[in-house]
Amino acid sequence: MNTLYLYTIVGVGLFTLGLYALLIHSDLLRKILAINIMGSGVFLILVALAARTQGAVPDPVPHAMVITGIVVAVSATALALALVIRVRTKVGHANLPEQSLE
Amino acid sequence: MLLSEFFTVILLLAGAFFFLAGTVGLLRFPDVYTRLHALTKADNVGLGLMVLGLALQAESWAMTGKLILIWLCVLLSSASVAHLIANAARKKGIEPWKQ
Amino acid sequence: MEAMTSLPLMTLMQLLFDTLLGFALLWLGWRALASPDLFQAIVLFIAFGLLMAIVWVRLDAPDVALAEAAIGAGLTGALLLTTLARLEAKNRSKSALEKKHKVWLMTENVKLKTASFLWLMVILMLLVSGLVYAVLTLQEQTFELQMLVSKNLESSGVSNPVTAVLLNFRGYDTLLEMSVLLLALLGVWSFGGIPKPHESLPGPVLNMLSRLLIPLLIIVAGYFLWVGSDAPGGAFQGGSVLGAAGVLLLLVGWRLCIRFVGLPLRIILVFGLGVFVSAAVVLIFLGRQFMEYPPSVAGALILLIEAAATLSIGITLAALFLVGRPEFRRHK
Amino acid sequence: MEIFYLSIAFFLLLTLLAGLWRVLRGPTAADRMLAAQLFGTTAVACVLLLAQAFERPVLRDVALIFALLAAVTAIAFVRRAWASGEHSDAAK
Repeated sequence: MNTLYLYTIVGVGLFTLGLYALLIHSDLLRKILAINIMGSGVFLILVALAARTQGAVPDPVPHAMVITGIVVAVSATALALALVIRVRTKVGHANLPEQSLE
Repeated sequence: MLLSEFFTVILLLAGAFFFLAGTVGLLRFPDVYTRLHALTKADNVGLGLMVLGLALQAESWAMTGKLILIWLCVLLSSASVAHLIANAARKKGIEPWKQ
Repeated sequence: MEAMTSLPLMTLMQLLFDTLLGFALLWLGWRALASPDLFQAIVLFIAFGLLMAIVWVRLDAPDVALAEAAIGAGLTGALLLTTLARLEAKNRSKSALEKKHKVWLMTENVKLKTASFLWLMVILMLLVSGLVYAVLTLQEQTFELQMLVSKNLESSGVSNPVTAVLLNFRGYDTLLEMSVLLLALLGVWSFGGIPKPHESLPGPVLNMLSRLLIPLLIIVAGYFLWVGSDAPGGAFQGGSVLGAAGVLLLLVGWRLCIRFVGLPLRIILVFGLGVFVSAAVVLIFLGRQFMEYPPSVAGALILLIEAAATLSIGITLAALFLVGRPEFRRHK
Repeated sequence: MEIFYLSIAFFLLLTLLAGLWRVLRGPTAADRMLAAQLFGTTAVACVLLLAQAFERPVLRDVALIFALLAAVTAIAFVRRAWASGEHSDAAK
């Protein structure tokens, strides 16, 4: 047992935190932040698990996956932000409509 | 303990002190201009001392060069950004703090 | 790293450092998502990105740290701040306080609200416990994949295992990833023009700063491209740094000359993908598998592909930042 | 010596976290932004110390990127976020 598991658990925590915020907020920009934080959680789990080699060099395959993941995340974020601006020009605000549960 | 290690310890401690001073200034000073002053002075000198301390332990001249380059980059951007933020704040009409 | 240092004090210090960093990450993530002010949330998110890069350093993943540092420190922050400015410029009348912190589950019925909140909590708790159980009971590292990588590293043409995986062993990932970048750009462009932000001329300080920084950034991008074959670095890191240079240029107010906006820009955008695919296809005609590089020329091929990819990734990222298709004169 | 480097890095992380208070308090957007600027410099120092503590000189490249890109976010702030119109919590 070493501190790598600590980072894995932090990764799980970040993922859940992001998921919670993604569900609960109606503001679209905040939803994008939430998705990014979820993604960071997943990357953290992957890299922390890749480092579980006793003293040796970490496994390069998850590292490579995370690097592509980071670049894909930033391009998806850019697309989502452009979409938010578009929504704002069309609808006048960047929130989801208020939901009535009744 | 080697002499160079001794100097490294001294320089790193001094650098850490400047970082602490910068943070205290950031937290305690009354307005954006004074905070800028505290922060840019402190983190530039602090980082400079740290870079010097680490450069004493560097394994080659190229590494020393890279460390100095990093410091110069931070100096350049930090000084310019301080100016830009202060300028923007002044244009926004934020009054400097007066006793 | 843990195993190398047998000193208990060192282990203790590492544990302290990691615990602080882990809690800081969770706290920052929480505050960034919960803070009432959007600008504050974005600044916290930028700080979150900084700490993530430190975590990658701690986990001995320098390649990931480089990519995260370039994208987290340069691109994401600039993207978010610019978008926020655009959103706020649209309706200035509505104050921030009015629209502050609206959440879903807005209903007058308190009972219903509590009930749905409790349900959500229960589901999330189940999710957390399931995930924690899953990651903690994972069998100890099987070394198969890693063995495969290190065994075949010599034939890959590069000595940095991450670059070998990205460009050779799992080249499909990189190929598709670059297509995703292009698709994202196409998506952004398909939204049509977006009103340009009001821009003043850069003052002398900003002018000087950009004149010094941009050439340095381009040199550093080239440096990462070059060292990528046997040290941390490579197309993604170089491309991200190049993208940041582009973003800086755009922020200072520079725009692409109208003559180059049409076809030349598009050729550069698809250049990386094009070189990648044509190299793979040419190899088929030479009697090899798709993307199977012959070991003798693999190093040179990878460098060629990476150089093209760096250019394309950098320009695509900068174009994504611009939002909206750069205008060019249509021929009547 | 490694322990010393790591302790200093730990200390810097603590000052960084203390600086977060300014981000939460504001009051102006500029205050928040310059706190983020300080984090950038602190992260540079932190990464350099970690590189030294774990004897991985390649990690210095991460610090180099931080140093080069520290300005980009702040310039985006000055040129865009604060350039046009009133920000929600500007000018108190």
